[in-house]
Amino acid sequence: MTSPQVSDSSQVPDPGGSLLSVQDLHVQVATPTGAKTILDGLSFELGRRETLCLAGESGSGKSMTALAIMGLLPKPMARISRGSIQLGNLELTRLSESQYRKIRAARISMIFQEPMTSLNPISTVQKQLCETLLEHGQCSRQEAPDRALALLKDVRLTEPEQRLQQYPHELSGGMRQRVMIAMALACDPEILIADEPTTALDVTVQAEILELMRSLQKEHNTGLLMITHDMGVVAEMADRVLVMKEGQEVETAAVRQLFSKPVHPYSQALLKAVPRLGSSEPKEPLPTTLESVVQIKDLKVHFYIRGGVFNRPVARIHAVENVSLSIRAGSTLALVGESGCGKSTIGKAMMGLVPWSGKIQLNGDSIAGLSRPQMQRVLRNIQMIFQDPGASLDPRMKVGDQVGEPMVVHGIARGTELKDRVAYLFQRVGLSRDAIERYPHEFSGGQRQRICIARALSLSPKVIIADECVSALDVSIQAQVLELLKELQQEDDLAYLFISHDMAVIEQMADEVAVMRLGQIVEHGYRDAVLRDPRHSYTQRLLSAVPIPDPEVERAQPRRETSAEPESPIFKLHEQPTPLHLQEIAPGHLVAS
Amino acid sequence: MRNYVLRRLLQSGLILLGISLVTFILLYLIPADPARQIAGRSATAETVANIRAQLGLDDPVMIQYFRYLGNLVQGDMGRSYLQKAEVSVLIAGRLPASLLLMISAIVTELILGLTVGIVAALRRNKFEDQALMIFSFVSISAPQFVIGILLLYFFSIQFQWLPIGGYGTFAHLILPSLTLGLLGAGWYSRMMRSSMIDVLHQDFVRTARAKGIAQSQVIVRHVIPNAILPIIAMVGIDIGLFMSGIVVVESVFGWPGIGQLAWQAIQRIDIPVIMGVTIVSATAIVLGNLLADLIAPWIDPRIKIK
Amino acid sequence: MFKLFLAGLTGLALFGNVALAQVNENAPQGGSMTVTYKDDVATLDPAIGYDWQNWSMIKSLFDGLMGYEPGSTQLRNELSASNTISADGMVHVFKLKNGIKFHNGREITAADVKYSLERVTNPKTQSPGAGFFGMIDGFDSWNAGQDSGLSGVKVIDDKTIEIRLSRPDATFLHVMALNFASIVPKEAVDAAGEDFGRKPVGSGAFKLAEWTPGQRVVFEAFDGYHRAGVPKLESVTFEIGLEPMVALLRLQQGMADTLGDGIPPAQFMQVMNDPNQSKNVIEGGQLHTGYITMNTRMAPFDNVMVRKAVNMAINKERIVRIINGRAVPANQPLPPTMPGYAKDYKGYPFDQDGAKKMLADAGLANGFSTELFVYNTDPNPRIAQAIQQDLAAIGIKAEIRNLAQANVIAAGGEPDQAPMIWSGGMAWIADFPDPSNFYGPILGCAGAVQGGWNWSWYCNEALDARAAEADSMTDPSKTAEREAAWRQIYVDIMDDAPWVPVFNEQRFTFRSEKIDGDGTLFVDPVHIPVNYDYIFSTQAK
Amino acid sequence: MLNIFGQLFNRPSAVFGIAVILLMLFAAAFAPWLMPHDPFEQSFDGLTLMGEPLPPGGEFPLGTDLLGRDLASRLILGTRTSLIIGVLANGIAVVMGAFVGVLAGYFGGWLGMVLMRFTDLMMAFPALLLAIVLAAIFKPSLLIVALVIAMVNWVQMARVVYTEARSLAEREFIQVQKAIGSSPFRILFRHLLPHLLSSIIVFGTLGISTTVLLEATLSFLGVGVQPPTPSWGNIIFENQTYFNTAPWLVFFPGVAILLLALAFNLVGDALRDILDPTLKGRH
Repeated sequence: MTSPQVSDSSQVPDPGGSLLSVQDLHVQVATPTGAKTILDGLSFELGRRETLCLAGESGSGKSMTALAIMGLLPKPMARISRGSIQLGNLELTRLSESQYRKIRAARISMIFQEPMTSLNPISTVQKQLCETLLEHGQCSRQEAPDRALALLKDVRLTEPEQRLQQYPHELSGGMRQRVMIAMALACDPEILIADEPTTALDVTVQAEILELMRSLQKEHNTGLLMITHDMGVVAEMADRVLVMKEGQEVETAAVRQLFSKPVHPYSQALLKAVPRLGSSEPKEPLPTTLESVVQIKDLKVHFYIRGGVFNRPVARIHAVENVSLSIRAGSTLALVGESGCGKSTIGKAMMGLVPWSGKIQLNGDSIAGLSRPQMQRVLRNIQMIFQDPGASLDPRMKVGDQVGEPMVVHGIARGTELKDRVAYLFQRVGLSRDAIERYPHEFSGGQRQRICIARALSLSPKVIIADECVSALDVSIQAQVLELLKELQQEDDLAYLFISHDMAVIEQMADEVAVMRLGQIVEHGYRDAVLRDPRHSYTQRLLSAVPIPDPEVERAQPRRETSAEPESPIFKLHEQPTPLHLQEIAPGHLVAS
Repeated sequence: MRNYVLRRLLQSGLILLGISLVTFILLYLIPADPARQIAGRSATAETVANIRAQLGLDDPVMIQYFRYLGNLVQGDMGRSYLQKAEVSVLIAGRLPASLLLMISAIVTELILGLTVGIVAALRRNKFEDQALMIFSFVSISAPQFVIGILLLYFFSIQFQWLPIGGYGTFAHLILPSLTLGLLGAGWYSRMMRSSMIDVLHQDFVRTARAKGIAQSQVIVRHVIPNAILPIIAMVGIDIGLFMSGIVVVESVFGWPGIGQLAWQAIQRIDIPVIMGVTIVSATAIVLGNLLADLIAPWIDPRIKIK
Repeated sequence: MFKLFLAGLTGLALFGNVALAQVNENAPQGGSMTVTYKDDVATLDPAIGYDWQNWSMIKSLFDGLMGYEPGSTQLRNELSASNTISADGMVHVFKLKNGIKFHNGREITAADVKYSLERVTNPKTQSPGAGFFGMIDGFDSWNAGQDSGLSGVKVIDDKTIEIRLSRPDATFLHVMALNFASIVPKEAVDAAGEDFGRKPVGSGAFKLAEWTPGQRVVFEAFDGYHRAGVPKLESVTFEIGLEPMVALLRLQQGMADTLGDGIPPAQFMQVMNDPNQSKNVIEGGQLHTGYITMNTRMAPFDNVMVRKAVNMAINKERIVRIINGRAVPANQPLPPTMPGYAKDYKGYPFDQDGAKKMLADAGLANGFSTELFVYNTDPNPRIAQAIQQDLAAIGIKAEIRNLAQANVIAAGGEPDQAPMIWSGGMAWIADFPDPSNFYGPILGCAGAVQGGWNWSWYCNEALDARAAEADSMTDPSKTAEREAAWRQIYVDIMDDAPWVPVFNEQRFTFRSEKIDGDGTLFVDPVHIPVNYDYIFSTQAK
Repeated sequence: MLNIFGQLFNRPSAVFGIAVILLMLFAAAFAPWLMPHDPFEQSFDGLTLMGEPLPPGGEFPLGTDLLGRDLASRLILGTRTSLIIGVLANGIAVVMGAFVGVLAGYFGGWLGMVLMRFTDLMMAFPALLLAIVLAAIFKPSLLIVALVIAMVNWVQMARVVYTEARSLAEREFIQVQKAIGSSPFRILFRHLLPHLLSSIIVFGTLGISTTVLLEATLSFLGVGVQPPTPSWGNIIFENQTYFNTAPWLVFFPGVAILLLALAFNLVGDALRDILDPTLKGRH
């Protein structure tokens, strides 16, 4: 058992006094094998205008803490078994449900991680906002729509009048999170709990939302309890940090102190694992003599939107437009860009999973126009690892069979040979032999990704496409998986197409970087050239939006976009996107003009 | 939207065309000469031949089919061989009863199924839940015919609470619509229960509770409207299922609908009536499906019609 | 010159059972009755209607030249005041009554008679009854669509019509009493077109007041009816769509007065065991025979021994018991109430051992397999199973083919499809009370053709000739002789055993106490089932 | 496999279902030894003198039918037909429907369009008509009934499977299979079908009771088993009008059908939960 390392709290500014006080909180959940304690003696205080971050990896009990404070623990499985939660002088743990209702939203509000699923999909924004206002008697039924509009303006949502009448699915992720914030602040609560509020968002949007929360906190004097696994976000937002592990407090400290001098070994390990943009050693550009295993020229992937009486195409999505890339043997090309920019589509095109045009050469052989059986040959040399290891494994098949499956499909091995090879692959990705006979759900996320990697390796490919392969993992696991990928690259001379939105991860992995936006490449070059000397405004914006896991670094305020909605890659049939021309501004560094 | 409707109507039209063709050919294959049936037992061979010629039964089947289609598009479904009356009149006379029965069966199955499902979901794993789920299993498993007869036996004959059959008042409607709706009610109660349980676990329900809304209000305002969606989407498809059930139910309860008309026509192989009922019921089914797809985006804004 | 003589009405009585119904001429007029039916009324066009349900309805809506005494099989003049037959039996002259009117108020003339007869025999009308008029001169060419009318029918003057036959036919007057021979007004037929069956206009005791398809048909008394004091009832309502069981309950609750479909078999015993109810049950004979046909052209039924063996194998008593005794066992084609019935004929005994022996003699000691076709509505499949068990007892393994009516009829009309058919549900009910009516289509050579109704495919040319001869005895004085001729024909047919006559159905009707009238009116052998014209309401004053 | 049975036996409802199914299989297999009377014998003592059937009790434990045959024996023998139809014919329909649905759902495109439009067509198609035509053309047999039922019942299954297969086809682990280079055959049978199994089971068991009665309707129209061969459906059908005066003739076979369907539904429901780990503890 680790005992919490309490740092000297005299350094913590506490201007407003304590709003919320959690003492010795224990939460138990019922499991088939008996009660399990998931919060074990947690204590903290939250002051007025203070931001306290609960940091920790998945399963550490962060969200449970938030739900316990809100009185929203899933009943009847979970319950507070001991401890107190005091809001001012009010003991929350003893409140009846109806008393609690008066507290929620009025005095403590909460916003959740998934803005998509946290709003009622079949209710308009206005209805959902008004519901909160009316429930707590903030205004009359007639005034409610105006108040709702005012709230939307407060959270700086574009075209607020129109937004009121829209449904959640018609809004982008960032807009939805703004609506959530508006809803949470509707009754001007004393405390706002934000549970991973930006995890599901693109990095530029994340920056905007964090900025919004900061400024609203200032305006409303709210105490902010922020739950996040992202140390970058912690560094940017927190006044104080409480590091949690397995339901216990590991360390509580002022943010600067924690980042500069973490006391507890767990905090140290956690911080060490965090990828930091700009922290890598400079890399030499790849030797130009290195031969390309993949060459892509003028790749286009278009999807059609159909409609009309005869379901003919009426519009075209230019998912990928005139992309030319090459990957050299044993090197890593990173594709970066925000969601929907077409980076994954390139990977899928290479695998023959989407129809494409242009030219793709693998080992000098063109794979254009190959039928599925012909593609099979190609697929021996190119494999893919997907973002979500949980989703990319068949939940009803033993993982050993799944790892061996490509070899069966390609007729490489069978019988005992197959078994030996699978065992070898498991060993290579650092999994024990007894894992072979188990099912995916019996593994953690990191282990699952290892299984996926083992599967991708089973054909001994030359190229692996890694599509956001560590995004869903906790930082410590992420670091391990990245390390594994690097090792494998060195051993097998693998080429990676590394697709990610995370600049810090890309910096760790890439030899070359290509930045994509709306289906086109806007900047392309050696890693250090692109990341340290970004020339295109979009690249610059992406980089500046990345939260830096260092509270000492004051990040430049992100420029607020005039329209929150990015341009769209959808064009009418007779229209074309404006092609970007890449200019070589330095050897190997191409920038769209 | 307009294009979508047009496209779907076009597809529906093709489906109906297919059904009419297959039905027509099947009827042609039945070895029961309509002319002989019309002519009666005192007729001479000449009379029969004469009638055949008049009805155009000597023509190749495709010619007969196109002639039928040609008349059909002008709203003429022909005349019953045995009743001589226009098929459209016969059907029009019986359609309202069938529609009434079908609508009240849909209402019955929704009210019953949804209520049971909601209560079971809210009292999950408690006694009420288990009792209600046994009810739903039994109503799914019990054959309609038997349900109908048992309902009649108990409610009409033993207790004499309800009329024993026939048509006209609300009391007449209760048992037939219950019989027709019970299967769906059992099915929907299970769907609604699991749908409710799914929705209860969703984030927006937590959001609603975080707003300080009472649990009962959360259920009414957020959970039920969302949980109902997949069920509403299925109601249109029910019409197809009802079409087969309606034959059974109408005959048990003496309900003067097209089910009985169809049954009589099939028994006597009255070809124009069979054709007519087939086309009308097929149209109802196809339109029901279309309607379900059109209603879906209206109640669930996430569904987009292209 | 024809030697004319008046055909006295009593002279037309063809058989002994002449006890006329005790029609209460003085019964008060007024009141109403409700009749229940399961199926919708098909049509009320007298040229088309030919089923159980509409036969009696049409009888009340329409009249022909001839009719029957209420509740009996005794012919009488209906719209005709008198009729005469030429000595050779070839020319009939009818005088219309004076002042008789259609429901639309127009007086009926001889031209209407001609029109009506030509309409029913017109191939365009597609009447199932056209064939009955085959004896009228000019029928063949007109019915084949070649003539401009029935040449044998001539309008002499407004009130007189002459009908010339192409062959003497003793049944002619019965034919003129058929629904098909009803007199209809041309203008109404023209106006309604093919929907005349939905908008019937006749000259019967009732006229159509309302028709709601699938729900009800209402008749109301026709003021201008040619018989004074008839009908007794103000209106008759036919409730449609009521299952027999529902109908019975309604009747028990006083919501109906009689059951069009009869007492449901399932409730029959319940009713009969309750003295309060059984006193309102009326039983009557019917001109009906239920029989098994054996296809004489298919082996082994081409062997008369086999057919006789089958005749001996069937336990008719038990079959009657299965249908709760609602029939009497039969041993010959004609029902007992039909003139020409051979009272003394013993038929084939029920003797399964004898039957087995006979099969053995026929070289089928080990029996054989065959198929028994049956119409699929209760109780026919049950009866078929009883037959099946009896056949099994003598080694015949009969597979049952349970089919829709039309399918059975179609199979019977093919020479090589149905070895055996149980006729139940499609069985012969006489169109008119004359022995000849059981012969032609179902036992004569004329019916033994593809699509015909002679499902045993029995064709005996000698018998055909004798039948023709019997039918040409039109002289009323030869009635007894003609009857004897027919009697012998049927007995001789049984020697060839193309059928197993199984039973003659008895009709049971249940009436409420609100209506009354002689019992025969409720089981009228020609008005099948009910003669609405003379039934009266006990509540009328 | 053993594991699945082990889990089934932990659920009282499934145990009940399995017991009923086993009992019925037993009755079907050993019918000749179980029947108290000859099921075809129109016993003289089986009817009253007025031809009424006998109520349950005495020599005939469940009473007699309208021909004086022992109802209990007929029910026991009828188990065979009803099981064959309810389980086998329905099973064929389930397999057909699943196959069509999975093909249409996985491949989509024009193949999916054609298959699903064909499904729509079949959905609106009058099955009874088909029965009459077949009755007139073929000799009646259980096989034809099974075929007709299969042709009618697959439609619902196809729709359900189609919808699910479509969403499954979009799932990442299926995409992974394509990336590996697996053949469509392999993807369909090794990866899609196991996921569809629970829905297939639930919807498959749902059709049993209607199917057993559909057999009676079809037989009535002359397609299927002909009298005197008993099936639960035709016992009800033959005697339906007597439900008031001889309720046992409808009640016992009705209960038999109900039990059969209930048993399969309960087992199916339990299997669904067992086969799908994500449902554990939620339903």
